Amino acid sequence: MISKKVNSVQEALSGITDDMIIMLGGFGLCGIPENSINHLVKMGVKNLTCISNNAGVDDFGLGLLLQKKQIKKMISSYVGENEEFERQMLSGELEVELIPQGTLAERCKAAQGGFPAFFTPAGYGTEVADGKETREFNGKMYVLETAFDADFAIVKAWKGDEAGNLIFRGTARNFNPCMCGAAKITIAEVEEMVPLGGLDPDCIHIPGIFVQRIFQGERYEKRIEQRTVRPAKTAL
Amino acid sequence: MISKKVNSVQEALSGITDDMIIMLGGFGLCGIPENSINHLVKMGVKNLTCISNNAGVDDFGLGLLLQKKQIKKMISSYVGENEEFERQMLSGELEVELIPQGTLAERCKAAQGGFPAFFTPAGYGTEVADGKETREFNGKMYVLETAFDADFAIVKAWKGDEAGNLIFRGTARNFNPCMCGAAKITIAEVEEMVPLGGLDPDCIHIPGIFVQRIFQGERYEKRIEQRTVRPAKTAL
Amino acid sequence: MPLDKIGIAKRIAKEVKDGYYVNLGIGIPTLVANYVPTEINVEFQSENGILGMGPFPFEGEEDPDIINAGKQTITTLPGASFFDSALSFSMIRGKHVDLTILGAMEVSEEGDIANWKIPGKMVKGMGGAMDLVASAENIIVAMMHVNKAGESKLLKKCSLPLTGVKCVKKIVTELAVLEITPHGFKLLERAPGVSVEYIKSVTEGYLEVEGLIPEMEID
Amino acid sequence: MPLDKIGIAKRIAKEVKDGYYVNLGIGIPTLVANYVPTEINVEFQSENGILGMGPFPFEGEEDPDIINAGKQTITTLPGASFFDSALSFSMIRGKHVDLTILGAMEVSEEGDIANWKIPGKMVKGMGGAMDLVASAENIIVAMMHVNKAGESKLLKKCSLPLTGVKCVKKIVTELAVLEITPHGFKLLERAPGVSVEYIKSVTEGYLEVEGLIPEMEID
Repeated sequence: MISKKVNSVQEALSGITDDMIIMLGGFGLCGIPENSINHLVKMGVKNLTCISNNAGVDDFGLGLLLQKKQIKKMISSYVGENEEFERQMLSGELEVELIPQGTLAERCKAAQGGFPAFFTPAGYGTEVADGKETREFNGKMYVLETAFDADFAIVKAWKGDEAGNLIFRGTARNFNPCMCGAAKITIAEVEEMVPLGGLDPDCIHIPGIFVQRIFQGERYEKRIEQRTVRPAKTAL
Repeated sequence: MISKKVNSVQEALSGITDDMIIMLGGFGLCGIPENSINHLVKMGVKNLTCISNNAGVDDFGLGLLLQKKQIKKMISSYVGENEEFERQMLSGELEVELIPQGTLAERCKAAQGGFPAFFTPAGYGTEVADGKETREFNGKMYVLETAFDADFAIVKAWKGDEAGNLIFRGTARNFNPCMCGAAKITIAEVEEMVPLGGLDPDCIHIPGIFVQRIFQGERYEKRIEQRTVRPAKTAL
Repeated sequence: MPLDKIGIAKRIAKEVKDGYYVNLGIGIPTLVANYVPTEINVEFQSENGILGMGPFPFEGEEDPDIINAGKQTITTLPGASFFDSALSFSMIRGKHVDLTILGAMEVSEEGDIANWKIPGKMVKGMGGAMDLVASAENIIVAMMHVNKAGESKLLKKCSLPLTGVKCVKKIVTELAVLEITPHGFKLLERAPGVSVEYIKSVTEGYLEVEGLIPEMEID
Repeated sequence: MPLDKIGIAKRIAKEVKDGYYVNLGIGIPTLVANYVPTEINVEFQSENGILGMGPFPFEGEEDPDIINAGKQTITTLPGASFFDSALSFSMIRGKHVDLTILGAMEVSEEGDIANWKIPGKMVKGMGGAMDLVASAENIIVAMMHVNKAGESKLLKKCSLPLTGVKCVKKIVTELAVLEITPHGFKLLERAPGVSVEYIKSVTEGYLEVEGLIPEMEID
């Protein structure tokens, strides 16, 4: 077994420097690598290009990096719910590239799987297709999209082992598995490190081969963006 | 919940007729839809085009359909270990299209996911690329491959529920998940139907949306092709 | 009388057929789930990675790891499954989702839709909308017939940047149910008490009116 | 004396470095697993969908659902995982597998490889070989230096249909260890007692010999 375990977020994130392209898992605030993001703030690395479906909120997630102006460019599908983001974007301080969500996921998968490019229907006839090759297959039009090329992928899983095997929980899965192995180095932070053999080989979502470093996050806030509930059940 | 459960292999395979294109899961004899193959023999449908990584052995798996000359064309990556296959191929009775294994898997995934085509490095510079578009990306050459277009996909899973959710076991997983939803109709045979809610939503390999019909196979032989063992452990 | 948002949701709920997998956009579409008759078997997919979505959780049972694409806490029903974003969009792109219901800023008589960007304003992004409209065979748009300035949002051509081309099948507004045909918007139903003439007056694109147009039945 | 198959496997085992993920082809490559020193941490991937392969099962413990790409019954080690064929080839195509060891019928001095088809004979298929050779950055070929007729299999150009182009990095035969360089085959080591002259005589492609060529160390 090849051990990927590192003992701290410091060690996990070593090698990340200014101007790099970083993929980060998560959908909204769900399944984001909280501990790594907090540490990127501490490291103070600048001019980052972040590939992430969303950009966090003002005081959580990628919003923390935005506040410190560490991000040069965001590549996302949806960036609402963030005032500082809006300010930086409108003032031109922040570059933003918006990509259809399915295309974002697949450009990660393409990088993970060694496909340089694929045709997708998403965005045909819209400004997303501007400057891209389009082609008809069986009477329908498609756009050629290419694999991402990132330096680091930082993902968050529920459980992991030292072989780098990962299991995700609920919709905190989202983009995380797609980003594993989609960058030169993949860092996974997990809520719980389990002993080797503690994960059922049939239930592993991401085999360790896609992960270079794994560590247990110190603390998870797991903030909820939209708390929607029904009235509590009452005893009969 | 939308129920996909049918009560017999007859009902499950209804609608399969001569000249159709059928995908079948399995690697060697591991994870093949045994009950469905046996029933295809009984149905006597002819001139089938079968997309399957392998072609079974003489007296098991797809070899049974070959014996009855029900297959017009095989699309596979490896077809050894089958004398009747060899005879039909050399005599010209059987058409054979050989495809790199990873390309075979991905042409299924492309069909499943609505991608008409993708670039892959496999086969560049070989006869597999003859007549296909090739293109350079970042200094390396790739071949354009297209999604399959099949009438039925028949897969074999370990456990399933009436919503069509599937879980596979060990390396019997192989091509099965890739073929789910990759044809107009997907039929899943399972070793065990479990009650709704009996599968952990985090551990489902294939969500029911990719499956149109599911049934519990009557009997599984699960023949081993190469029985390789170490001497038995002996008591101390 | 024009419908309110709940009225629109109720009318769209009638389009949901037994056995459908349905993806609901944010806003009015989300409300549709509440009005699908219980005898109709339907499963809701949310593109962030869940199939078999249930209602909101009981207070105190919210799970931050279980949300929908609107980032709302939700629950799962028996038979539900979780999956990653790539497989989620394979469901969508691969036409495994039977019905997509989403909002729009503008729709053209050819079925083009614009719902993600207003030039000069803060753009939040298209999210999954471009994948959904480029793939779904059955797209129903829930929208207001006119904007706040009283101008038609059912146009000959969209003025805003497009989300997708020639993809919308049906539109339900506070005034009418319309279908996109090769000729343009075909009026199918009108809101109770709303005249065909009025609908015509607030529809900039070509409006096809054939015979008597029935009132919508809601409830 | 030329090596036997086990000798070739033992020599190739020395190429396996700590931390490698390795894919082994059928035949001699499969034997390599037996000779990797235990202090070297390595995981074996088989393209039918397993990472972390262990030895053959004890008699009576064979599981028909757990096989390798050679269709042999195998076991798993702690930390193993199963996955589908698409993800398996994403590992291969995406260069996550560090070392691929496979057999060949012919290799050219440019690193082309032919190992799947002999025209006029029954063709069994390329299996995963074309994906492996098109992707892997580190490909070692285990092969016999000459065919049964005594003809060289290390050629200027392959005569058989190709499996992949310019991909082979290293070759271990019963006679020699060779590297593919821009100039051709570079002789690195020779089998114990086998002369450089002899190797030259059975190598049709350009053979680069620089300085003294050491004998292979095995065991």
